[in-house]
Amino acid sequence: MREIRYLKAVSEAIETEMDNDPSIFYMGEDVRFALKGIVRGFIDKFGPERIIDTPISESGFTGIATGAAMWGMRPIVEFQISMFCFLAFDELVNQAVKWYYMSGGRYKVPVTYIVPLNFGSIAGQHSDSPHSFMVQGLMKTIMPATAYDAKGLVTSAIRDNDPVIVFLPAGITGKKGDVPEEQYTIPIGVGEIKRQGTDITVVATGRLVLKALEAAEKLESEGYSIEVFDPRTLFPLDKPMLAKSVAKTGRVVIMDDSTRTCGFAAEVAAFLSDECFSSLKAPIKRITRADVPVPFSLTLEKQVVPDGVNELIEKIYGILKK
Amino acid sequence: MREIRYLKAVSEAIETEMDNDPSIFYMGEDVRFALKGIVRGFIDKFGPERIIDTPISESGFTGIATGAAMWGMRPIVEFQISMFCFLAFDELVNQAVKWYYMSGGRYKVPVTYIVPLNFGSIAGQHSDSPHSFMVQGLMKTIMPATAYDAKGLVTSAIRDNDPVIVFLPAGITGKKGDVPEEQYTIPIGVGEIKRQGTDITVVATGRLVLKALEAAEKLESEGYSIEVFDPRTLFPLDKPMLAKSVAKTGRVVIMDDSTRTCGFAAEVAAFLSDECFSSLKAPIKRITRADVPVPFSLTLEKQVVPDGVNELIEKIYGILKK
Amino acid sequence: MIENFNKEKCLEIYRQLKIARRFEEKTMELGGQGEILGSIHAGIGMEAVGVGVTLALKKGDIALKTHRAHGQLVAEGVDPKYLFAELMGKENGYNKGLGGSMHLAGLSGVLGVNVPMASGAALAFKMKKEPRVAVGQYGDGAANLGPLHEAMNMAAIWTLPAVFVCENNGYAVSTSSKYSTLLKNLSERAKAYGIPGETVDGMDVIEVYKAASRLIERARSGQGPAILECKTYRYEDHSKSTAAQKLAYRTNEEIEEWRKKDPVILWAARLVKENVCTKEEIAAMDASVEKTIDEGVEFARNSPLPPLELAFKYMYATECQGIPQRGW
Amino acid sequence: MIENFNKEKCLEIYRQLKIARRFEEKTMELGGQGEILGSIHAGIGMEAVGVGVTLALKKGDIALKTHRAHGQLVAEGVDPKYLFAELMGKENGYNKGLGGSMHLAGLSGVLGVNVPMASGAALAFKMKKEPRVAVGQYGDGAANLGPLHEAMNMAAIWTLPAVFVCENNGYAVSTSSKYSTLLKNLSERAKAYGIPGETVDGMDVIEVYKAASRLIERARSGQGPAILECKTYRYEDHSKSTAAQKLAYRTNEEIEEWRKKDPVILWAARLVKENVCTKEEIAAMDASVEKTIDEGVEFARNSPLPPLELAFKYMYATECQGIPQRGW
Ligand SMILES: Cc1ncc(C[n+]2csc(CCOP(=O)(O)OP(=O)(O)O)c2C)c(N)n1
Ligand SMILES: Cc1ncc(C[n+]2csc(CCOP(=O)(O)OP(=O)(O)O)c2C)c(N)n1
Ligand SMILES: [Mg+2]
Ligand SMILES: [Mg+2]
Repeated sequence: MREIRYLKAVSEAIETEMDNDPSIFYMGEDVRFALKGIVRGFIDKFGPERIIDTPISESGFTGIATGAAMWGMRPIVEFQISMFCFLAFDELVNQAVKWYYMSGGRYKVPVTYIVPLNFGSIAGQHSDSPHSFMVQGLMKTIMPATAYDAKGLVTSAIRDNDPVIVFLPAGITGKKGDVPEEQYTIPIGVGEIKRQGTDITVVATGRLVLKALEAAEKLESEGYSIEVFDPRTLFPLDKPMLAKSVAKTGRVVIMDDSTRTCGFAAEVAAFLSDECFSSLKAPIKRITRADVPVPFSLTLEKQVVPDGVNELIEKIYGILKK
Repeated sequence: MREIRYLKAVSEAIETEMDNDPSIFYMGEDVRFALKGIVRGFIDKFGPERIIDTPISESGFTGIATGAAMWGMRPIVEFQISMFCFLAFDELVNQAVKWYYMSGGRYKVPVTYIVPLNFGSIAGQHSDSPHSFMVQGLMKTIMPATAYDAKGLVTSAIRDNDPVIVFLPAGITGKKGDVPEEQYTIPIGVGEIKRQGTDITVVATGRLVLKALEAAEKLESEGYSIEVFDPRTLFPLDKPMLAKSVAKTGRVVIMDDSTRTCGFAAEVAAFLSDECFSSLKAPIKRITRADVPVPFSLTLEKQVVPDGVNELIEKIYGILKK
Repeated sequence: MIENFNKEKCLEIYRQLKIARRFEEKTMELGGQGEILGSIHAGIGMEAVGVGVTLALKKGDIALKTHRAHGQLVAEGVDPKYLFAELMGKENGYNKGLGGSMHLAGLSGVLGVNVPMASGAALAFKMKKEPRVAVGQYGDGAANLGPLHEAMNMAAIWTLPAVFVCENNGYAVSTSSKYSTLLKNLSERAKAYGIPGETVDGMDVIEVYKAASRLIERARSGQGPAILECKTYRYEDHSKSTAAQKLAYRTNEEIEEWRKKDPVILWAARLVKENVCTKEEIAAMDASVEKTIDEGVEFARNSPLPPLELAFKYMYATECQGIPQRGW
Repeated sequence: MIENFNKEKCLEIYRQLKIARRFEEKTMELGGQGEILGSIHAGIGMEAVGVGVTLALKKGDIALKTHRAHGQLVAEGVDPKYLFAELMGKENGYNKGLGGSMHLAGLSGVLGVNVPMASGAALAFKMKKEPRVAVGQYGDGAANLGPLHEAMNMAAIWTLPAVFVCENNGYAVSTSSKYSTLLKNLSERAKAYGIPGETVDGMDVIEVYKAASRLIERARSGQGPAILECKTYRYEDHSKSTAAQKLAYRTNEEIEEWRKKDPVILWAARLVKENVCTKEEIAAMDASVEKTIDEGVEFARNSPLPPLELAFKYMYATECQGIPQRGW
């Protein structure tokens, strides 16, 4: 199969959907020039009617997307920087997520939000990975870890009749992977065991999936068998698949790149400590960001944002070497 | 000791602090007329310079409070309805919480936010209890359950040099309790065992603390000994006190009135399933709101918002009757 | 003839004004009796705005309304029985009992957001090349919200077929609009976006209709959005729940002054005075309105409560395994 | 004498313009070499705005700046060495290495929020009866943000001692301000709040200074806020990271046109032409500026990296048990 970059896979998914459905348009800041690289060349093909530059008005254009969706369009909204979720927070979790319910099924809000994540010496207000806020806000949330998953999940997101937010993890959107030419879908809410193992289940999200696989590889030579579970969709979480894995291994480390307190990893741990309690043979460990903003200095950033490999190996030793 | 209502206790705490510190002012929508009952009569005493009506501009006035705090004032900001946290989300978790850190200690943001909670046939956008978003956002978060705690905690909140958000739970702010006349503080981050017991620890927040006590009372006659832990401060959580309780009981139900996924209860469960794992004798159970907006119809609302007593008794039977 | 309206149309306008009024009065009454729960914001006194806008709409146009627009919904043609059923939390309510007064039929509980929503609808109409216009209504208080400002600017630069109607009733809860803006007319905000802004007497249904028509047709013809400010007044207190507090933010004299301009009474008087119809015809219309209202209430009363599972049914339009989760 | 400035002051203005320019040029240079990490937004070409505002401030006044204001900070008197140290992520950086370019010295990474922040500072000054004024700066792109609109309205109704300076450099990243507003001058937005709005040539330090002084003193005297729009231009691309993409949103001719109005060069030329000082004196000032810059860089280079615990030190001003939590 052909290899393409993760970002290209996202782009392909969007382009094909836009080819097939004239009600889809793409809006955001500086999207004509494809500043974030996602819709490169789209302006020539789809024109400024469907590739819409917005003024710097995050809350307003998120609300406009909601309105357009309620009246028949299927907008895709790009946030230039992740923190803009905060500026549009009401429009996301209090409007878009709630309208179908509050209206008793009268209004649908089929909007897809694309949020590129970033960190690395850009500090406090530019390094957030706000996906756990969206999970708490009950918005369907996906975070693909590979180019293949990205194409299939973004396609599903666009076709979904609810608001779906897509987080593109920092650092891996340039990575290549096998991706079919034809359009395909990966269902929202279905995870994947990215690696089979018997000693411990590592739940990892986004870029940390690759780190978990790397750590697992290293540990294999030491005789440890690590299972890596990638939920792919953070909300809803694929609980059956996770439960099955933990029934087998009995041990869990959860690795997620957002704040620790009330983050995605907390929800996973809470689920397991209730519904999989009898399978558990060891404390559930979390590897997350520290509960501080991301500091600017790289030296300090490494104290706050997990690299993924070393921290995981250490945690696994802590559990398995007892 | 004298008995006063919960809301009066909040009011007293604020009034006394305002008496003693001219840098404190109170702002929000319709506060001159004390629409929410918190600052009744304050306008006569403090005048419109310190009791400031704002236009309907939640994000803007939250930002103004931040600026005023950075330059020496100690604003108290009242949100008329809880959902306004969403409109000011960036100003709260991305600005107010982060400035001290991002500036390397240069700017302090001593703002207190007062958020009255509500539900009961007011539905989707008026019934949220967004405290878990603030906990995830790393803002110091308090939710007093009694008039006594309210006065002491609100006083601490106002004196704290960081932003602190105070949630006033629905339904209990009219309840009376013993409250000293003199000003006193209850430290932020310190919980309280509201009832001693040996069989199970119930972690409950806000109005659900009273429900937990009610359930515990009922169950006592059946021979069950229930410990009720009220964290009082949701962030930071008093982990040592909680751990001690669970070390004794080995069983836990967590009861919190916000969304289930990634809510406060999830964090408590995640903490326990890691650091108190060896104490646990049973799955950790959560009682929370359902993961939907609050429906209007009262019949339906009861399916979504826990009453507290019945759900808890049922969960406790489930755990202890095994 | 008034403004090219024949007798039938004039009477129909009266019916709309009257039923809007009676619907809200009945709602308040039922609220007082505890038959309707939750908060209710009545627009009694402001009917000329909603009805004037409704008259100016063509088929396919939409108006996204404020929290005070129960009456306007009825004037637009929604059968009161479904609205009463909604307000009583019944299964066959307009929103299946899930929304209630503050989220009725797409009215948001968050002030100001229907301006972005209406702009979005207008964008949809424009993209689909449909000759439709979207109206977004908001109060003098909501006028100060940032998202509304952002959306108006976008509507302006994209020449969207939208009209923004400011229902300036002088107050946001207890806060006078004389306090919350330095402007005499909130339509002057239009200058910030380079679009037209007009202010009219919002107690006069014909004035509202004329200005709204003009601006709506302007928008339809591709000339972009505009702001229409209607000066109006609410007789009732802010809401059912605030009324009990008896906040003294305005005087009885002020209320009485405005009552003299009552849009329902004055329209009836005008029709009779200008010999468009007789007093008896007005009375007959009143009776007919009353019947519709009463039937609506009866329908709602007799409607079943929703089944408990409904609480979990309309969360997602595309279902996924495992959600929504229950709380216990 | 130019505008009542004696020779010394005129040369000082030159020093400010020049050091602002050189600081940012050096920052870009060090960024290119990887000695400064992260994104850098240079305001090269826009120095007259920052320096003009700085000149208009009195002791105790504050100016909350944009992401392009490294140079203005230096012009204001912050020693470049602490800023370089910050940008290199060092312990003795201005923000202890925790903020970096985009959150430097109180500049927010979120556009527009310094308008509420400045309004808040102005409110504090007013409440404390201090004769201080707060300036909030923002770009033509940031002008479209709602929170900014909300705050300007509040500053207006509360008559706050604030001045809002719009640095209109024609673009927000690749988006022309001709696209994002229908207005010719963004100062016209002042009409939405009932406050004065003015537009000046933002390439002319004296024009900026004069207008800013007038509006700042107006604000100080209790007459409330105003908007001052400065038409200006950035020579560099939006940021270090976007430059690589070479987005063709503007022409080289346009850049060259604006370069002809270069505020640093023109000021030097004017001083010489009007016999305020000699070319040699300009050259001597250049050398002195260069020395300060070089020393600043050296200082930063020789500064230690922060201790690892610093990452957890400045989270809360009032400490509480158990926070901040580490991530693993
Ligand atoms: C964003 C937001 N802020 C505050 C409220 C609470 N609230 C509901 S109605 C109202 C007053 C609104 O005033 P206005 O916009 O003038 O409309 P009116 O009620 O006068 O019709 C307020 C403050 C809200 N619903 N949404
Ligand atoms: C609220 C917000 N939206 C978007 C951005 C990303 N961003 C940073 S600078 C910039 C352009 C800002 O344009 P303008 O306000 O004109 O200032 P300029 O960069 O031209 O000085 C954008 C879009 C941001 N930092 N904050
Ligand atoms: Mg009003
Ligand atoms: Mg600009």
